[in-house]
Order: sequence, then C-alpha cells, then structure tokens
Amino acid sequence: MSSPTEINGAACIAMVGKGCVGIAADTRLGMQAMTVGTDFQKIFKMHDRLYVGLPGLATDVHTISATMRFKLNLFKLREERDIEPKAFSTLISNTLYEKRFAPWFVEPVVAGLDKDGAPFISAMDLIGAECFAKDFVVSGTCPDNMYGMCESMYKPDQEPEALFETLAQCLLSAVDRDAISGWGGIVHIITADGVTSRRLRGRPD
Amino acid sequence: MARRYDGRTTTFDPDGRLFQIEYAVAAIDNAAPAVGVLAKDGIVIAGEKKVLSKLLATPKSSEKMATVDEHIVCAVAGLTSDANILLTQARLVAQRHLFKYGERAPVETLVQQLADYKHVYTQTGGLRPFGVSLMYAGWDEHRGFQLYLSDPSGNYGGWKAAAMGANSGNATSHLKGAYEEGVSVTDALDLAVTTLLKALDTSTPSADRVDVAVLTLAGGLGDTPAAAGSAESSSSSSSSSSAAAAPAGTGANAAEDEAFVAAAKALGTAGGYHDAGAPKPVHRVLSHKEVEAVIARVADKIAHDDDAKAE
Amino acid sequence: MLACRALTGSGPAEASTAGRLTGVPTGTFTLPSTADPAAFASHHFNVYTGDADGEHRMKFAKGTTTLAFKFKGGVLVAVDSRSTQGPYIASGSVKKVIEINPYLLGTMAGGAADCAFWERNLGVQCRLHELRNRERISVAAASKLLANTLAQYRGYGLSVGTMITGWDKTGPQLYYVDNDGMRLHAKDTSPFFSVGSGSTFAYGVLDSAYRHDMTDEEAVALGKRAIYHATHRDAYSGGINNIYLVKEDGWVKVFSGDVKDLRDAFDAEEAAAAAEGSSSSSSSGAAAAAASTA
Amino acid sequence: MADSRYNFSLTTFDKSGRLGQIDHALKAVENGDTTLGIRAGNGVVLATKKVLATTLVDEASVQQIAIIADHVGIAYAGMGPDFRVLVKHGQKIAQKYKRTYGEPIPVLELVRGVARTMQEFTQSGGVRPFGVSLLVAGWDQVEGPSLYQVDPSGTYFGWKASAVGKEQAAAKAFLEKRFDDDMDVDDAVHTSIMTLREGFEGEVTASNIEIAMAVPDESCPAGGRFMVLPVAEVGDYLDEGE
Amino acid sequence: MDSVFGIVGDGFVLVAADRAALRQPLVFKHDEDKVVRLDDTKIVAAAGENCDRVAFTELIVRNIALDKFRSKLSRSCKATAHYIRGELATALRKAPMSVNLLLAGVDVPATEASTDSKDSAEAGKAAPAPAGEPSLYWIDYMGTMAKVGFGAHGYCAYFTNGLLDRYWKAGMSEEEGKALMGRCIGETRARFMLNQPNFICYMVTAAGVSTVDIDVPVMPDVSVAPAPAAPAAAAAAATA
Repeated sequence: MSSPTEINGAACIAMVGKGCVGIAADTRLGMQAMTVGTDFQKIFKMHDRLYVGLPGLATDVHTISATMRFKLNLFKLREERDIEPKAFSTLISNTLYEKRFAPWFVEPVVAGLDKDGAPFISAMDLIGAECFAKDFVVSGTCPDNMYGMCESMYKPDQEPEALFETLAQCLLSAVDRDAISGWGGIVHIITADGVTSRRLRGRPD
Repeated sequence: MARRYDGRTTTFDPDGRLFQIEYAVAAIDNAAPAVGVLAKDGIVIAGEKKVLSKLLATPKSSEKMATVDEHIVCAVAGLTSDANILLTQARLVAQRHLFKYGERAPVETLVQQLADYKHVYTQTGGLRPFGVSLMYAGWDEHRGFQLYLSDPSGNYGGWKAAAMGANSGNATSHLKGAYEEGVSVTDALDLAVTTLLKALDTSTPSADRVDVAVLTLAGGLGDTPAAAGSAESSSSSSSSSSAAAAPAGTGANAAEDEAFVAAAKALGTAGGYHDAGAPKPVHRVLSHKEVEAVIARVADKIAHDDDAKAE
Repeated sequence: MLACRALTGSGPAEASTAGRLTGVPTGTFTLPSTADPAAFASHHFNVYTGDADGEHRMKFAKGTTTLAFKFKGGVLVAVDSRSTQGPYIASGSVKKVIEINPYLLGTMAGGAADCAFWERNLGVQCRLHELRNRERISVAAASKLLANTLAQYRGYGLSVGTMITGWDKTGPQLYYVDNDGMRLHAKDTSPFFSVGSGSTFAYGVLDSAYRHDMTDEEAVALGKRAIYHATHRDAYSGGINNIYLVKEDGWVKVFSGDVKDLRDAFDAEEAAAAAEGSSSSSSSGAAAAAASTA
Repeated sequence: MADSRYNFSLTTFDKSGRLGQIDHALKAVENGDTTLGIRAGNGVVLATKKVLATTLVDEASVQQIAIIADHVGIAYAGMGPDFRVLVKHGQKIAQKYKRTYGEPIPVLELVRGVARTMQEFTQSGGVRPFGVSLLVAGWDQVEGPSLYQVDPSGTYFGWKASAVGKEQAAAKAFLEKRFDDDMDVDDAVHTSIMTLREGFEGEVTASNIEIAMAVPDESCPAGGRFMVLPVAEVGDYLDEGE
Repeated sequence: MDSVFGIVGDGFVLVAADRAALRQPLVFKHDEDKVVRLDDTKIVAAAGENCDRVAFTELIVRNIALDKFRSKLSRSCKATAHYIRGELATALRKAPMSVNLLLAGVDVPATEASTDSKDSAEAGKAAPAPAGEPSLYWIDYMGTMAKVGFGAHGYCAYFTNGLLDRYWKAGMSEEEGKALMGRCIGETRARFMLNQPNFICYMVTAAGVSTVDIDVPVMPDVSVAPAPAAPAAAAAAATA
C-alpha cells in the first residue's frame, strides 16, 4: 500500500487481434480502501486509431493525459497528420523519463493501429521502460492476475468481436481477484473501420 | 534628423510616435489582403494567396489561413516568417489553456495573449515589432462567433466585418456599405469574396488566388462536406444531461453507461473537449472548386455594381 | 530463527497463574524467551497485528464488514465473505459467522486464524460450562470468557474483532469483544455493532434506517442493504452476504447470496418503486430500505 | 536591460515597411554560388557550383552540400560559415526529433526548425540575419520526396524545382522551361547539370560541381536515403550527358 | 479531521462543513467557516490543516477573481475544477497542500454582459447546453478530481458514503436534499469521535449562494416499540 501507484487502484490490458487491437481498463477511483468513484476514465483517445491506458496514481492520470493531449494537439497542428503508435509510445516514454528522479506514477499501456493498419501495443513502467509484445500487455495493481488470465485466454488472430470477449473476460476475472480495482470496466476495440467501445458491468464489491 | 528615432523600437520621437510600429504597419499595407465577415451562424475569411511561381510545390495546407485550434482559424498578412512564429505561439497559448482549464481557450483571451506577446516586441530593446497582422475567426461558449483583428503594435479589436493588407481601406469602406446585421454564413461568404476581389482589383478573378476559410458549428458550412450534408449528424448523440449528472455511487444504469462510453470515446486528443452533445465548432478551407463557384456567383454582381457606378 | 521456549498453560507466563478464572487450558504456545514477550512480539511481528504501518490512525480490523443488531424479533447477524492478502483477494467465500453452538454465534473480523481459533476454543469452554453446570452458558458469560482470554494475550498482536450473540434466559443478547480486551454490551439504546474495515459504511445505513420494531423480513433486508453498501465502498469487503437470525430456539441461517445479485435485486426494486409513482419518493426512503427484497 | 550590448536592433523596418537587413542578406545570397534543386517523382536532386578563389584550393575539401540526417541534406547559396552554423543546428534538430519520437524527422519539420532559428536572427537584439538561402532536400515517410527553400528572413516554401545564388533568376527561368512532373531522378540530374552549365564560365567538371540526391530506400527508416554523389559518379553523369 | 460533504440535486448543490477549529486535542472555536465563495454561483468547501486550507483557498479565490477581471468571463465549473486540480497537482511535487476540496457550482447559461459592446446576432450566441446545470467536483490534496453526484472529505466520508449511496438519487428536490444532508450530519455526530456539534450548510443555485438551515435527526432511532410492559416503565421514568 506504500506505493503511490497502488493508492487509487487500476487494471489495464491491451491485446492484439486480427487487423484490430483492443484496450480495456477498470473504472474504479479509490482512496486506499475506500471507493470514491466507479466511473473514472483511465483510457484516453489520442486519435482515431490510437488509445492509451494510464493506470496509476489518479492525479497523474489527469496530468499525463492532459500533457499527452497537449503534445499531440500541437503535433497534429504542426505536422498535419496523426502520430504513429510506435512514435507515440516513444514520446510518452520520454515524457516519463523526463521525471526520472521524481516520477509520474503511471504505467501506460499503448494500443493502436499504424498507418498500414498493423496492430501495435506496448506497455511501460513509470519511468518509461518500453515493453513491446505481439500478443498482449498488462499494467495496474493486479498484473499477476491479468497475466494469468491473458496467458490462458489469448488466441492469435481473433476477430474484433472475439477479441472483445477475450479482453472483457480477462479484465473482469482479473479484477475479481483484486481488492482495489474493478467496479466495472470499459473496452475499446480499434479496427481500421472505427472504434467500438463498450462498458463492462463489474462486481459491485 | 528623423532617422535618429526610427530605427529603435523602444524610442518615442519628439512627437510621441513610435516609428518602428508605423513602419511595420506599412509593411502590412503592401501585403496580400484578407477580408473577414461575421455571420449569425459562422464566420468567413477570404484572403489572397500569392502565386509566386509555377515551380512552387502544392502546399499541404493553405499558406494564408492557419488553424490555431479546433475553434479558431486565422488569416495572416505580412511577413510569412514572422507569422509562423506568431502562429506557433497562438497554438501554444490555446493548448496551455486547454491543459490548465480542460476547456477550449476563449477567443478573446487567446487574441489578447497574442497581442501581449506582440507588444513585448514593441517595447523591449533589441527587438523589432512583428510585421504581421492577424485576423482571427473563432467560436466559444461564452460569446459565440467572434472576429478579431490585431496589428503589429499589440492592438486588437472585435469586428463584424474587417479587412487588412493591401487596399484594406477600400475594402473596409465597401464592407461598411454592404454589411448587414445577422447575415447567414452563405451570404457572408459572398460578401467576403466580393470585397476581397475588389481589394485585389483584378479584372480576371481566379480561384487560384483566393483562399477561403469558413468557421461554423458542426453540421454547418465549415464542417466536412459530407457531414454538412447530413445535418446534425454527430452532435446529437446521447443525452447530455445524464452524462453530466453521472452518479459516483451505486451500479450504473444503461443511460449512464451510454454517457460514459460517449465520454470515453471523446476523451483525449481530437480537440479534447469531451462534453458529449455540446456544440462543436468546426472550420475548413474551401476547396478550389467551391471557391470557383463562389467567384462565378459574385463576379456577375461585381460587374453589375461597376456598371451601376459607371452610369 | 528465533530462540523460543515452550511454555504450557492457559496463557502467557504471568497470566497463567492469575488467569485461572478461565479455568480451561488453552493449549501449548511457544513464546519468545525475552523479558517482555508481548513487547517483543508486537515489535517484530506487528505485521500480523493488522497495524503494519505503525500509525495508530483508526484501528479498524481489516478486510471485513460484519454487523449485528438486536431488534424486536431477536438478533440479526450479517457478514460479508472476502478474505484478502494485501490487495489480492484470497477468497470470496469465507464463512465469517462461527457457529459456536446451536444457541451462540460469533463473527469474525481481523485475523482469520485468531478468530477461528479462539472462538473454537470458546466453544470448548462453553460446552464444558454446560457439562459442569447443566445449563447453557449465558451470552454474557461466554463473551466474558473470550474477553478474558484475549485480555491475557493483550499486546501479543492477536487480531480479533468479534461479536458474540445468542439467546439465553434473559432473551436475545449481543456483545462486542476485541483483542484489546474490550467487551461491550448492546443495550436497547445501542442495539447494534458493526466491525471491520467496511463497518463505517454499514453504520451509515444502519443508523439511518434502524427501528426496533422491524419485522424479521425488514431486519433481513436492512442487513443486506448495510452489507451491500459497505462492500461497495470498501475494497476489502465483498463476496457472499451471509445472514443469520438468532431466535429463542437457536439461530437460523436465513440468507446467503452474492452481493452482485443483491445489486440486481436493489436495482429492480428501485426501478419498480420509480415506476410505481414518483410522488412518494424520498421521505419514504427508509421504508423502502426496509422493504424485503429476497 | 539598459546597458546590454545587445540592446539595439539591427533588423528594423524602414519607412516603406521593408526590413533592410533582410534585403541585404538576400543580396549576400545572390552573390553566392548557384545552387539548385529538383524534385522528381522518385527522388530529389541538389546541385551546386563550386567557384573557388584560386586553383590552389583542393576542390575535394570544399563541400557545399551537407548531410543533416540519413534521409535529408542541405545545399546553400551565400555565406559559408553561416551555412555551417545552420547545418550543425539542423543536425541537432533532426537528432532531437529522433530521440523524442523514435522515428526520422519529416523534412518539413526540419525546415520549420531551421527557419524558426533564421527568423529569430531577424528579430533579436545584436544579431544579424543569416546570409544564406537553403535548399533542403529529403525523403520521408510522410511526403516521400520533398524540396524546400529557406530564405534569410526565415520564410520557407516547398518547390518542385528552385535555384538560389548568383544566377538564380536565369536558372529558375531555365528550370521553369525544363521541369516536367514526370521527370525521374536521372533526368533531374541531367537537367541540373544543364542548368549549371548555363552561364558557367569555363568547363563543368566532376570536381567543380557537387551533386546530391535523396532516393527511396526501403532499408532506411525514413524510406529514403540522402547521399552526396562521389566525384566518379558525377563524372558518369557528365559523360552520359555528352 | 474536518468534515465536509456535498450533494447535487435538481438545479442546486448543497454543501455542508463542520465549524470546529482544532489544534491537537483542543477545539478553539465552533464558528469557523470552511466554505469560500469563488463567484456568484460557485463555492469551495475545504477540509484540511488550517494553514494550508486558508492559504490555498485564498490563493484560488484571488486568482479566479483576477482571471475574471482580465478575461471578463466567468469560467465554468469544469474549467474551475481543472484549474484548482492543476494547482494542487503542481503543489504536490513542491510543497504539498494538505487540503481536500469540494467544488460546488451551477453553470449559468451565458448571457450578454451589459458592458459588452459586441452584439453579434443571436443564433451565433453561446450554446444553451449547460443551462443552470449544477455540478460537484471532488478534489483531494493530490489533485485527484472526480465529478460526482455527492461527495465527502474527512473521516466523515467513511460514515456518510454508505448512507449517501443508499439514499442519494439524481434530481432530488431541495427538501429531499436537505433531509439527506441532515442525515449525513446526524450520522457524523453519532459516529465520529470528534466533537463537531455545529455545521454550516450552503445551497448554490443559478440565483446564487445562500445558507440554509438543516434539521438534523438524532441517529439512530433506538426507541423501543411500546411492548405490553413498556407504558409503565415510561411512566416510571417520567415521574422519576
């Protein structure tokens, strides 16, 4: 309980499908043991094909999401194009490392499709050590639970609908074994044709 | 010896004049003109784009019109390189406001901050004023559509219809006569282009030389042509009231879920103002074809006016 | 490893002689061989006392919501079933009501092992009492036995927050006993207790809707409501809601259900209430709370 | 601020609204060696003349085209030392971008960065504008081949073909006649050489001109590569042209 | 140790704060007002150490006033909440402010300011979307922010959140809101070990900010129903 990343509670998973990519997070905002809100947004849209999940200390979730929005809005105005997921991952990693000695307490998860429609996911720790994967990445207060679920549920080349089911199952089952995350979730499935977002109804406890 | 005073930005001459500012304004009087017209449902800015050479590459975006943010577009007149610096600054101001308040920058606040920035260059040693006038078209939830003009001195003002650059005097007097309160954005489009063509003083108006930017709310002329066709397509999503009053407490119901998802999808970059259902300002630069159509429409009128004048 | 020596008796060294009142040997414990074993234990093992951060902010027993109240129909006991190790949910179906005997119930909050052991031990003592005195032990006496035992181990880092309830010659009775040796009697003016990390949330619901003259159904509904809202707000409470009712002829388990099903039931109930009529909405909130759902 | 050495403005408006220093800097550009660029469909070519003070100078030591990054380079007309400063600056901008985003800098971004610096030198106390015009050529993932010209004022435009330096007017007129949207990079090199030959005093040799090109290369992260042609290759082009 | 709570109702927000000024075991006084007014339709209730509480609320009040003078605009509740949150988040990494806040406000639809000379046509005028919309923002000392239907800071949050979950509904009337607020105060009095006898309660509506009186019930209701023997006992008590 001493770690700032564990004060508010969070769980986030990104997973690759066939020509699509999904990202899911819980929606709890807690203050230690007390649940303050059950509709706290931890996933942010960076552009139509790129989402970032920011599990961690809630105040830094606000700050980092606003910081990335700031940087990307300027990027978009300047370069008149959407940033590539890989470049965004590098950008947020650098943003975190800038505070190497007084870190932001968020451990981001990036999910998106690049300009050729290829899925991209990455996750990093709170000072920006990127970790790339071809299948799934997890971050939050119950990584062991999420890894366990993803390891057993993940199948390569899932269609968007199947990917949604898998992500939803993995997230809900993982947070059901974590006291400080859960209380509902949200899943975004990003495809070349658009994004489908669905709210998950979690356990009330 | 007048020269003693006019090279320094920070020095008044004995008559209380700051020559550098006056000269900078003179620079703009030679610049490509722009005309802006405020309508009840939008704003139109039309400007001349200088065609320097046929070897020039087709630019990615308009050189005359620049996006400051989702809700503000501006036209520049004067030194292009100076304008680039100011534009970068304007975008920065807009994004800083969004970062601090989570809301789009009110138009006047942004215009004022830019004017302050310009002003520093008229008062500090070693600097010179920006040789740029800016015309801002913007919308915010406080004051709706607004049109501002700012010059190198750090002055700015709100206008119903305004002109800057070469022949701006003539353009302004034309606007004075022709502007009507509460015009629609389509009428404003005609008026702006007509006035610009008069300022250009050309017998063969060409769409190659005219850039037009239009700002409206979503679904209006400033929206992408497809969206503008199907009126109010995007903005009328889920009920905004339930989104606003989403409770912190017990299990959410279907309506709240919908609002939550809508908010989640809107969160983030694209503008970043995530009030589902709130009015959304949009703007774009009209295509060459559209500008051609407008010019064709107003050319007859100009000819007619000229005939009337001749008689 | 720590050097320990075996010590036999009903309690720790000094307490064993003074503590004959308990009258029952409670087993064999190894104690640290230091001058002050209690201080030693609390200093080195305070992680097991549920107070690892060393700050004595609000010493709620962790990871539980339990409650019990006396009312017209007897005593109602309602508990959750979550067991956590740090933020990890070790179990969602722990039995937190210990059925000491057909007339006595104890609840568990704090250390599961501590509660289970000492309440089982209490069961032994109660049975011996019955055999020796040919009558059932009173709730007051049973709770006092437990309180005395815990008092002897005060400072060793036991973590026990329990309610002992039952029906004896004097009627329905309810006591609160904890590892500090505190023992409280629920009188008519303070007819309920709630124990555990979620207890404050449960108190909010109980305090606002409790009435002595509830029917059994209303009491069960209130118990569900209080546990449900506590599990919602407290990260360390959740799982199954178990409800017991203590009647003159012994306790009965009246309800056992997942809190997520409770939510659905409450939602349906509220939707029905809303559909019924918007006029009688708020002031009747308490009544709505008491309305039976299951 | 009263006693600062930089408390005066060099670049100020005159009565007619012109910035004299910038106009004069442009004059310095026009005194420079002619440099031109052509954007073809499958590559961009930069070509420049090396007019040396005496024949004693080792031609190989004079490099008028600089590599900024793997996929972009700059040629110039005007003052050599000013160019060198801007090259160093440009290289830094490119590396900074690469560090921030992990991908090669789009050419336009590099141009903006350099142009911004050049503008600052027209508006800051105690400094003069840069006496160079730049031709920036490169290949990136965003635009493919691109060619930009940056002037001492800090103004930049994208061009299909452009020329700066002593014979810029004539060269541009020539390019206007010769440029064709269907040109490939070899055509562009030949056109460049022809343009340089116009009004060249003496013979054009492989060592008194410099040619560079940005061409597609899938093995590079930017999708293209910028290279200054070795003397031998320039010679090959010269031979072909004859 | 301070107790503050807020409730959003139909067109209004209610905010209550205890009035005790504490230092260690001592209560200095019982008439402290922990609520500050930001503008005509916005207030902030603060819980935390007196020094930080006062310093921080004064900081934001003055800055918001300055901002209003400069921009001639009144910021929305959302913008104000973002601003306040940002100040706390910035402070967190320099000199943390021990202050937890509830921002309560009503966004009044933009009307043409009388001093404003710009009179563009009506259709282009500001959107009517957030007409008199009440909102409550929960902000903690770290800069965590959540828009909530109800919220509480201090230990009282532990006592009242369950109760509010149980009884709070969207769109409550003023009477319902006051009754619920009464229950919150009653619960805090019943269960919190500190002596907080006095509370002050504010109501924010589109019309402005006012204090309201709250009837606080005695909780819990432990009266024993009249059993057969009870009347006699009651009579005995009365005579005693």
